[in-house]
Amino acid sequence: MIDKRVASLADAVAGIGDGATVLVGGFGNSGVPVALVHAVLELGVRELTIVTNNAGTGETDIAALIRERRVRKIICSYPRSAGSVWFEKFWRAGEIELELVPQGTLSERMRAAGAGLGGFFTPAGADSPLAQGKEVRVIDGRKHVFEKPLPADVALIKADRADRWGNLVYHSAARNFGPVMATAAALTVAQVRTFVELGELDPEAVVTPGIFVRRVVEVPA
Amino acid sequence: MIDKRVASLADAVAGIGDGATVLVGGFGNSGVPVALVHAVLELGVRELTIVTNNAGTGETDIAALIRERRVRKIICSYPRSAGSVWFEKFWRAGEIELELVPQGTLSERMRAAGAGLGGFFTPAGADSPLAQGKEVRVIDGRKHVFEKPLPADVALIKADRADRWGNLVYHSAARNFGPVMATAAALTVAQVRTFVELGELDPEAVVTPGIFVRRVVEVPA
Amino acid sequence: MSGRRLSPQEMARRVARDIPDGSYVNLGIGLPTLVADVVPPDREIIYHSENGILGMGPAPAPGTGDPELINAGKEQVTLLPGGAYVHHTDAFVMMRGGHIDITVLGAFQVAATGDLANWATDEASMPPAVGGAMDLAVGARRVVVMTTHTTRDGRPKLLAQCTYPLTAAAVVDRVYTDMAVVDVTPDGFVVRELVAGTTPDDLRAVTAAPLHFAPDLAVLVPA
Amino acid sequence: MSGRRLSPQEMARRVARDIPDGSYVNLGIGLPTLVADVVPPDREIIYHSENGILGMGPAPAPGTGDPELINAGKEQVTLLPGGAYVHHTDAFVMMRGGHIDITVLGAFQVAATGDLANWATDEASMPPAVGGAMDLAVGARRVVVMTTHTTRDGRPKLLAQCTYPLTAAAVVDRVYTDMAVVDVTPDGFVVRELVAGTTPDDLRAVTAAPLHFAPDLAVLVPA
Repeated sequence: MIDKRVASLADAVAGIGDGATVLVGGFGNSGVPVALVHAVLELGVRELTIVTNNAGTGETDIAALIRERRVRKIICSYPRSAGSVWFEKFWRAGEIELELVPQGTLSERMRAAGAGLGGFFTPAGADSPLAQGKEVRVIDGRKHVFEKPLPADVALIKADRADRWGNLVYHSAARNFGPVMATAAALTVAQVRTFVELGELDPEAVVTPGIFVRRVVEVPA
Repeated sequence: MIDKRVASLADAVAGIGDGATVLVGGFGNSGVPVALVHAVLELGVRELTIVTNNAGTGETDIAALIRERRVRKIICSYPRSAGSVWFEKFWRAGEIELELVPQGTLSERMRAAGAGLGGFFTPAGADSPLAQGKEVRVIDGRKHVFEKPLPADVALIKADRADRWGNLVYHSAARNFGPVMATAAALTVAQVRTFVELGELDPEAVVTPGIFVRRVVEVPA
Repeated sequence: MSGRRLSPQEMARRVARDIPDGSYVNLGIGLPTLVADVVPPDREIIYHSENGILGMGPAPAPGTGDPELINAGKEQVTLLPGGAYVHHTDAFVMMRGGHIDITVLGAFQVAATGDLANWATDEASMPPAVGGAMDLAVGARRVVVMTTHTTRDGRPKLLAQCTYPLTAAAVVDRVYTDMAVVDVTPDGFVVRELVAGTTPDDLRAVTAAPLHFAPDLAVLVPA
Repeated sequence: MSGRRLSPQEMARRVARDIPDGSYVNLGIGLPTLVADVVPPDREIIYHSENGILGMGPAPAPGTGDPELINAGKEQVTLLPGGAYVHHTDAFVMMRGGHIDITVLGAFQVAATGDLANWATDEASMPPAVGGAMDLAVGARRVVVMTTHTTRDGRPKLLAQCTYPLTAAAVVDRVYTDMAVVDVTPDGFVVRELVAGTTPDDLRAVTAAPLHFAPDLAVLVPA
């Protein structure tokens, strides 16, 4: 029998190791799997590469990981937010590496990894310094830059409901990076507001099919 | 006010011209927009390039278009089915061009067109004769073939319900190529079983947002 | 001495006037978000947000908001009837794939060639941040910029060539400033409208690129 | 004189034995579809269909079917509780992206290198057709082939090199035939099981590639 539900946050993040590449869902404060990120903090792993849209604000979740010196590198589109003080401090000190990626390219690179593609050409950023060192090709008269897949060891995402097969539905704009990150990691873990029985989710409305999810843990809102 | 509903099948296909590239949804007999294809037949346009998974069976829809010599070229993954007699007859006679594309590459090429990408590398078919004449590149130790976007003038798809903004939901496995085709064409037309009021579709469960749809026409099942 | 500058709301109203009924629109963060509040009520506009919202509505009434329903600027918004949630990758399919009719972006610099610089300055003390700007700039059918004509310290933002790192080359169709409406054409900048009281020479004095003036140059009356 | 050949159902039962509980499985059209009916009932297997079904169930009871709910072979199927519909592109993300644990495919030819030919013969009178075979062959974590050991007219299907156009190179992990279970290894074909009554020489006589026999070669007893 398939049962992807785990009983604790510790079980949810078990096995994540030093040096892992970890995708973390969320856009601003919407859809961030805060409890999972804190469980990774508890786990004590180091030298992480974090892939996420923003670089954390205040003292919680990604900002806490950075503050506690667990993050070697961050791959993101928009690290500069009000309150992203820990990232900025370490970045200025040269103690955290930043790979800046246009937001659409960030999600598309994760999609390519999840979809088994070897890379793609996008016009986004082709005229910018972010294309430096990358292959640039004119296709149909327009400059495109070649971007590689971005696979990961782990994805930590937040959804609304899950069943024991790991099927997920989300809540409003908290959906954001969850569906694509789920496809791109070897180990996808979702924190959800509530578990439901198998068959309760409308098969026409499942957003992330369980095939992309390894573990689900309940974290009531 | 936005209202994408049209009153007749003739209105739904108005403006499609000779030589158009037309995406036609469906897999086998599931999800085929039969009424729209017949409306295109009525329209009398010629020299069409049809992009679809199968090459039509029996005497209806795509088979009828082929029989009436409206199709110059077909781009598909699986033209050989029980009953695909018209396609086979014209193909043997050299009167219809066939571009054979692996099924995943077919949908991915349409996605690339809809997503504004310049093309992608896929391992599918890289070792096969279908890669002949295409760029083959070893990425991470594996052969990949470069595939280009497949944009179209028109997409004809079948959905279950639509509102006046053109939001669509589908019915079971009839969903198949509809969502990706909707993104890849300049003019996307959906035949739906029924219209619903704006706001009746669950915003968490809309499969094709109206931004990808230009016209919807009601064709009760 | 030129005429007075438009207020942000006046600029927003001018931009809104050009957005046709039925458009799919993405508003950049900052000044452009003001446009949503001033579109004439007889027009039905569908707003897109890069984080996965199509059919975005105004800010919620106090105390009624959904904290996870936010726009690209991380402010709470609502969803209109007919709206839909999509995931990030699909939101960017819309942006990069030519499905957004109009995007209104802010800018640090716009060149007479249509080059846009709106993501990084030459200030090295702040980490760079790009967000969705590059995808929008290359992908929207029409890219318009809404910006003050000069920086806070009076330097021109409309230039012969951008000096800041580019967001994208040759993408801007029109610039709405607090002094003028300026089209980007194959011949460079063509001024279509000047704010009442501002002369062509006034505008030239704060623009670092050649300016052409449309034969039917109109007066931009603040509304 | 070799032992009798397995029936299709017996082959299917042998394949099914190796599918672990909890697997995501795609069954190719033809022979492989038989596997779904013979998986031991204590295992929960999630079947994927390329046309956008995850959690596919058996054929519907007569008269209860949904005509648009079909599998890759265009036969009516059902959806299990917990199943979900996805669109075609997402169905192929699952296939090509390494998310399917096991795919069971038919074959015209399999080479000792793991090359697979299962989409085109050298017959020029029929139009070529490929479907999802190439995506599955490169994308599933484990690719196994289920096929008769020889063609209808007795020619070997297991070869040193394929003569038909390839579906994909070096992808097949194991071949289940009506005579044997054969692994593809860096050393070529290694026979793991032989049907009762069939000798190594019997198998060599109908195989056009060198065969190694596992030290623990087992007897395949039809079940």
